[in-house]
Amino acid sequence: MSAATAVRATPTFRPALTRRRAAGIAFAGVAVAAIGVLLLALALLLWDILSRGLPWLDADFLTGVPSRRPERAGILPAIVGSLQISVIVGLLAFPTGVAAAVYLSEYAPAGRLSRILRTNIANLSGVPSVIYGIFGLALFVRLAGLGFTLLAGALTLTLLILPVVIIASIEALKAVPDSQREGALALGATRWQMVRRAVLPAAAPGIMTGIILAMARAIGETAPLVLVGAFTFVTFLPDPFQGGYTVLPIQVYQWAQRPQADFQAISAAAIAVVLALMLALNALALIIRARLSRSIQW
Amino acid sequence: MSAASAAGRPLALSRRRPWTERAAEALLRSAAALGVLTTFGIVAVLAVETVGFFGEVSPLEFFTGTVWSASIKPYAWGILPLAAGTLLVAAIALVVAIPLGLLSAILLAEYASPRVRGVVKPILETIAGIPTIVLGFFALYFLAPNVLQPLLGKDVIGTFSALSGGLVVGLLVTPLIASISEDALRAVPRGMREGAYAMGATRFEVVRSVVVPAALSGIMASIILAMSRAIGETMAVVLAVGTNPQLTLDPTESIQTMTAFIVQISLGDTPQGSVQFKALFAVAAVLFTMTLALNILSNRIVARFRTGYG
Amino acid sequence: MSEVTGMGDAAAGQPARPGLDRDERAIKDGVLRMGALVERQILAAIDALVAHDADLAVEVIAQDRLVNDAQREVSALIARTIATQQPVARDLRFLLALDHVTYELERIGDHAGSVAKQARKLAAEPPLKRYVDLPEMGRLAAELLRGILQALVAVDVVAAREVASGDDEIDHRYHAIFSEVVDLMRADPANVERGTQILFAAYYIERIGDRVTNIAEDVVYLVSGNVEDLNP
Amino acid sequence: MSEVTGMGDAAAGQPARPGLDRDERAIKDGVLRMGALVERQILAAIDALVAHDADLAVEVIAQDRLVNDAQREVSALIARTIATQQPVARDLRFLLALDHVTYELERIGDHAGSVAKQARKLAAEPPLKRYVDLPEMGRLAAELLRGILQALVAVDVVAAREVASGDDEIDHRYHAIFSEVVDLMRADPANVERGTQILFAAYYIERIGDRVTNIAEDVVYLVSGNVEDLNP
Amino acid sequence: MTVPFETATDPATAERPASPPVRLRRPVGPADPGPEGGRPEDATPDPSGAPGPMSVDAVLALDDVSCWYGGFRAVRDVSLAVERKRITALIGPSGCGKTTLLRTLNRMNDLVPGYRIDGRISFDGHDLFGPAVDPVVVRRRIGMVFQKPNPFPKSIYDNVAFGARINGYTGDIDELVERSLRRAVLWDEVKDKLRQSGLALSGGQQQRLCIARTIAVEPEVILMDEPCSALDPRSTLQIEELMTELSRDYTIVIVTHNMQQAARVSDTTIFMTMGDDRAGFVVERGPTQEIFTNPRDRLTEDYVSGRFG
Amino acid sequence: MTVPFETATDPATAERPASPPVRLRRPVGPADPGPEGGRPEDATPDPSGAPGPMSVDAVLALDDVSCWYGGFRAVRDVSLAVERKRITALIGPSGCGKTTLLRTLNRMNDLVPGYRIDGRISFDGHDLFGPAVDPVVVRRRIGMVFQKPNPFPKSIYDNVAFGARINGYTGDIDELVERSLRRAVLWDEVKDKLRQSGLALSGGQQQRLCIARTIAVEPEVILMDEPCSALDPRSTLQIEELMTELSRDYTIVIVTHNMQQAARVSDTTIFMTMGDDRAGFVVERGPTQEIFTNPRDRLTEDYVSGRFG
Ligand SMILES: Nc1ncnc2c1ncn2[C@@H]1O[C@H](COP(=O)(O)OP(=O)(O)OP(=O)(O)O)[C@@H](O)[C@H]1O
Ligand SMILES: Nc1ncnc2c1ncn2[C@@H]1O[C@H](COP(=O)(O)OP(=O)(O)OP(=O)(O)O)[C@@H](O)[C@H]1O
Ligand SMILES: [Mg+2]
Ligand SMILES: [Mg+2]
Ligand SMILES: O=P([O-])([O-])[O-]
Repeated sequence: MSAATAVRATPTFRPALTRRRAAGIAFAGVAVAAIGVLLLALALLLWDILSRGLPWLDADFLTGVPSRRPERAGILPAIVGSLQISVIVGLLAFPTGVAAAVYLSEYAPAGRLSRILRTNIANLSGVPSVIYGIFGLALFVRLAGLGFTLLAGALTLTLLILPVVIIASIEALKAVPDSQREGALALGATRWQMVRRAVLPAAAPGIMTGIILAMARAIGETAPLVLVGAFTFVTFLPDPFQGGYTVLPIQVYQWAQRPQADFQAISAAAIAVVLALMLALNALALIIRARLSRSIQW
Repeated sequence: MSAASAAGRPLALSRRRPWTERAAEALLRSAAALGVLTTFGIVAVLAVETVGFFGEVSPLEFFTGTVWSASIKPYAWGILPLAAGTLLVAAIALVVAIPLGLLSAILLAEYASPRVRGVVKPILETIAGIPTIVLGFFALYFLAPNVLQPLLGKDVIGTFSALSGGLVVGLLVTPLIASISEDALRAVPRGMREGAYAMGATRFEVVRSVVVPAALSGIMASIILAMSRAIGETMAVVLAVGTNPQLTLDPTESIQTMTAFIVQISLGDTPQGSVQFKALFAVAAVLFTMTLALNILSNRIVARFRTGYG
Repeated sequence: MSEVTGMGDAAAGQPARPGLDRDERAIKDGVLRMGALVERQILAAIDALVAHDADLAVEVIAQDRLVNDAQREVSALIARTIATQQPVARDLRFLLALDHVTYELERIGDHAGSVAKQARKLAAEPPLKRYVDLPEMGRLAAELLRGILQALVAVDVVAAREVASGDDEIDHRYHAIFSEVVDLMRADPANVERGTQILFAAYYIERIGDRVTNIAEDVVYLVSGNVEDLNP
Repeated sequence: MSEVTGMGDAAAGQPARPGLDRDERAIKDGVLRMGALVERQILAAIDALVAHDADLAVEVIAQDRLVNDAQREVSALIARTIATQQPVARDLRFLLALDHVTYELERIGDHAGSVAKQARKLAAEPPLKRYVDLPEMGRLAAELLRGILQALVAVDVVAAREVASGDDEIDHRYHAIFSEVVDLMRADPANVERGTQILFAAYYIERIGDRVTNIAEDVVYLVSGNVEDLNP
Repeated sequence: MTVPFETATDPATAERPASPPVRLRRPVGPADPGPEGGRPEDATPDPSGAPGPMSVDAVLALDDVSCWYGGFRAVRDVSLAVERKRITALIGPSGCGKTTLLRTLNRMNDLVPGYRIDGRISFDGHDLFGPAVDPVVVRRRIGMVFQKPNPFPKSIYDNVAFGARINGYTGDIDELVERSLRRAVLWDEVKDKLRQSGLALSGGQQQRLCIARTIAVEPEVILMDEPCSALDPRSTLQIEELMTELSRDYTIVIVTHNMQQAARVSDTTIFMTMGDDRAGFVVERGPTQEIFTNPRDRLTEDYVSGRFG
Repeated sequence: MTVPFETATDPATAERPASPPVRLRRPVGPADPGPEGGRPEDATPDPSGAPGPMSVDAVLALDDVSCWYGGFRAVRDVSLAVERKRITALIGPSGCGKTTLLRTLNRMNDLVPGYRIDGRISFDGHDLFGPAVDPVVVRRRIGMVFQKPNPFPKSIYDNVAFGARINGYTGDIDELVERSLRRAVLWDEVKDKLRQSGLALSGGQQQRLCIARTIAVEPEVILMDEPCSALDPRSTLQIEELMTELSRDYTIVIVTHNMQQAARVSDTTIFMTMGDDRAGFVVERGPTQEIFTNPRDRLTEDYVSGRFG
């Protein structure tokens, strides 16, 4: 320490605050610019879509059926198809997804098996959607013999979003502190009672949000449905079990590929409808999250 | 009850496990099994057809050939042009998305007031929710004609280009990076920031020297996930990049990605059992392998990041 | 702040601390019981002296053990309370003051025993003179003791000071006895032994008065945290 | 467990608690200083008695205030330490024992003062006889005091018991003086007053021995937590 | 008074006449369904330095219990008795296995993979780990209060009613809720807002709510793991008073780092520490007053004195 | 001597000769370091019941300080002095504004939106909230240790070097790291693993690392907000010893719920409580020994006695 004392007089702090502050301001400027670019891109996108599509967006368009003439074309079958698909997907994915999540996070004995199961789910969620399309094509359309039906499409999308639902639900279940589980068990609850009465209610907001966002995603999916046959020119309302159906994004795609400007415009109008649907679902999710989680502040 | 036990009656502590318990567990377990079945199904489907494909096309040609021609004879099955196209689009996307996403994340997590964050964050999440077909539309009918061509000249860049596809895919995955990174940044305990402030650090220093390093693994994971997502992205590129598989690194060229090829094939009435149909699966298998590898990597990183601090 | 406040008693306006309050009450009761015992000892010793009752004297001497036992018990209770309840400030002053009081009471008990020892020696002999001042001193001492203990548990500084001033009366009588007895001893060598014994007995009672003053000082300490000499 | 263990001293094998250790050391030092003061008072009082030195006697009487001050100071330090360090078990026993010791020392100081008061009265008179036993008793008492304080700070039970047994010697001499002086008083009424004064002086010194025994009991309590009567 | 839980045959555990006393290591005679009579090791002094066999009215009696997390022994050779309707405090340095031991007593640690115990624990004379014993039933009869207050994100009412509902309480739940809240000295503070979320209460109130919730299922024993460590001094004192109050009807075992708390609140204190193998063991068990004024063991003395070495 | 921390040009703050004593309510005059004669308000008793003006070597002097979160006044009319190279403890019931007051002293609460103060705080005679004062500089000279140990997720070495690096330390950083770790009595435990993550240490070690990190930038004052509440008794005692050790060179202000801790470790204790408007105020400031043996105010007496009412 004596050597240290010798040099002790010299060292000093030179905070150089002006320089440090300037660096900070520069960084903040760049960051604001970045977000500005993003917001600008979004604004341009919306402006472009709306300016093209809005003039075409009227009651006839919403209630009409596709036509070879843009001014007479409508998207009712696509809207109905999208809604049917998202409802079926929701109905199938919700119980299965939550059940799987509950098993994985509350029941599966901690160990290799459960780790493999979880990793597997995580990886499934990252598999590109076309691959699900291919799988759906092979499994539902061909092997199960469902053909190019809306049901086959819905089942394919269910598989697609199931990992998303499971992961969201697991996250929601994980967010419930262990102390809640122990609290229930310490009162003499069985495991199922604990899950049913303590864990699931506490995780409900997160699970609900996850499901709704997954349904929104299902509405926007295009590629897998291309593979399982939703590309028919559909002028009737789809029956889930009979062939021939379309959905909004597919309709968008179909029109967007036409060289005529008018078709591009009604494509934009259809996009506006899809976006509106998605925004509505997103808003619903936000509201549920805010509502339900207000009472739960660990 | 212990009075009872003292009198010699059976143990009051014992009870049979109710059947509801066992039934519930069995149901839940079968739901969880579905995930595994899906994976096996995918792998099986891809494997079977891919093996069939390699019965007709040599793997050597598939993996090293530099020409891909699936619909125009002479057929050529070299996947490199598709793979290169895919990677080119992904690279462009990341070049855009990493800075935009990270800066947005930092701005939202560290600088924005709760009110600003409350407004901006849902907007960014909206971008993430935009159907990809819409972004393809945007690339094809706005970005290319109204931005890129005026900027670079019509002779340099056409309607279809890797660049316009890459840019919208970048726009698509930016919220992914922003969102996961922001979560990672915000997961850094407040105490850590205050610790740095208390030593006389400026806000920028707190962010740069403490918060970002602490969240680094989460940030890395988000980037890898974004990359995987960009590689697997389909509809945006189907519309934006064209149908011209070629081995090039020039972003202004029209190209084709693996996903775009898959969609293209499935749109035409390709008979089951044809080489084209099997090629679909072979390409899908490559795509699946690439994204799987990236996902596993990302999950590894996330898992490590979880155990960091309490 | 009022100088009159009960201690160890939630009713007295202080917020309760049940565990500590319970212990403080037990200690207070212990001190009071001990005080009563000592008071009886003083009176009995005086009785034995005046009545030349050797048996009573022997009993008082034997009973001193009870006083010692009581002292140990209360003192141990105080130590336990300090160890387990970790009192501070007023509570701690209360306990430490009461601890001191038990020592004083034990000393007073000793003095009563010492009086009894003289009484036992004197019992067989004829009285030197009629005892007037001595029993009076004893009664006075017992009274002061009772008074000071009341002041203590009521934490009443005013009363404590008043009781302490009663010590002057004892001192006064002590000096009277002293010169009277010395005169008697000078007058007749046969008186010397008995006179010495009476002198000592009186001295012990006088000491009891001093002890009472000390307890009064404890009361003052308890309330104010200050130590004050009431017997300057 | 060894009976010989230093207290308030990290070196003694107990893990340190610096704050408390520091306070305990200060208290121990305070007690030792107070003990030394009291020892000087005893010796000075005896000197004044033997040398018929009224001035010295007056000085001893005046100095008793210093003893009282020291007692208050150490006692307050103990209270502060209990309040701020919240000691338990051995540490608490140590502090409570030392608190008691300060009271005992204060009493011994009182006794020394009382001896000095008798010395002041006797100074003007011719000596009743040559003092042999009395100064010897005083020296012995001072020695016992020094010894017991050493045993105390070393927490040495064996030494404490040994010192306590020295009290018998004091008692023995006290009884010798007592009968001798009573005889002198019987022999000549002129001796009565001086005799009484010498008797009281001897009595006070005898009491010092008792107090030392009490301190020895504190040492036993300190080590074992048990109260034992060493002066049965 | 019959308000039986379906799973329990005896209605009012708290009020029943004292059951036959269980003597540590000396089970009550042959008529009793308990274990066999005096075993040879009864005579040998306990190697852990813990108090030898003693005869108390023990609700829980541990006999040579060791606790293992896989291959790691966290607690070794603990033998002790937990006295009925008394507060027993478990103190000791961090990591000495207090929590482990506590969570063994209501079989909460069954949930930890790889956890197991050696030795025998008897609860009211029955083997707590017997093959036919359902841990769910055990946990109803031996309740637990945790370090961090953990009310459910439900209304105050539902928090208290939770246990009654899952255990099929057939009585008047309103009445049970009120009674339990009163016992937990919380009724007056919440009686006007029973429908409010339990999470909206202050920390101390939350902890009392958790206690109310626990006593609503009428357990015999309440285990508490540092129940006040997340609370301020005032709430701490309230909980301590409540514990004293509850100990008239319940047996309480509390783990605490706060030695003053153990001193203030408990009747019996158990001091644990750990050896070089990091296995915790019991050093001394005794009346709290003795442990804090005159413990037998030097280790205990140093620890309670805050002399941690 | 001019040490305007607006620019903080003075290198070795800790070692410089004692700066002129600051007397509470008597701001140091421009020319002279000494106080001018008695002003009228010196005589009037302090309305908050806090000790009136006193003349001590005060590093920090608060004059009629109130703290506001938006429209809510969390602390009202606090006037007090923090003595140089002493340990000052702030105690009081939950929510009385201890943390608020503490975080005001190094302008940490500037980070809270809507926070502001009334009154004047002077630090070494300078107005802490003066317009030219940069809070970043203030925080280097008034360090802070938090309730939950918060080492950076960096190596032990980098944790300690952090402050030196950002503040442009010109000396040998290795030497500074060693010196700081030694002062924090952590060196021996970590000297072989300086490159390991600071998060790999135990709670108590982490807290000492945070202290080392704080003293590495050579502050004059160290603020601590319940630095031991997350630690076990043993680590707590280590930190307390360390504080005593550090108080030879640093001024320490500690907020604690643990009254025994305040009693054990501090020289001066400040007792705060809050009124019906929930605004905290200072009841009494005095030598710790007096506060715990014979406080002047009945409120203080009840509080330190654990009689919370
Ligand atoms: N789930 C677990 N798996 C493996 N080891 C564990 C587990 N829980 C605790 N341990 C180990 O068991 C030992 C005892 O832990 P326990 O939590 O019972 O100690 P404790 O006395 O309660 O400590 P503290 O006072 O810090 O709460 C420790 O060494 C700990 O590391
Ligand atoms: N960021 C904030 N915004 C608004 N009010 C606040 C904020 N922080 C604290 N308060 C309020 O200020 C008052 C004082 O809080 P503070 O945290 O200073 O109290 P404390 O004495 O430190 O309490 P504790 O002992 O519980 O830590 C409380 O009423 C609290 O609700
Ligand atoms: Mg524990
Ligand atoms: Mg606080
Ligand atoms: O020792 P005394 O009681 O006589 O003072």
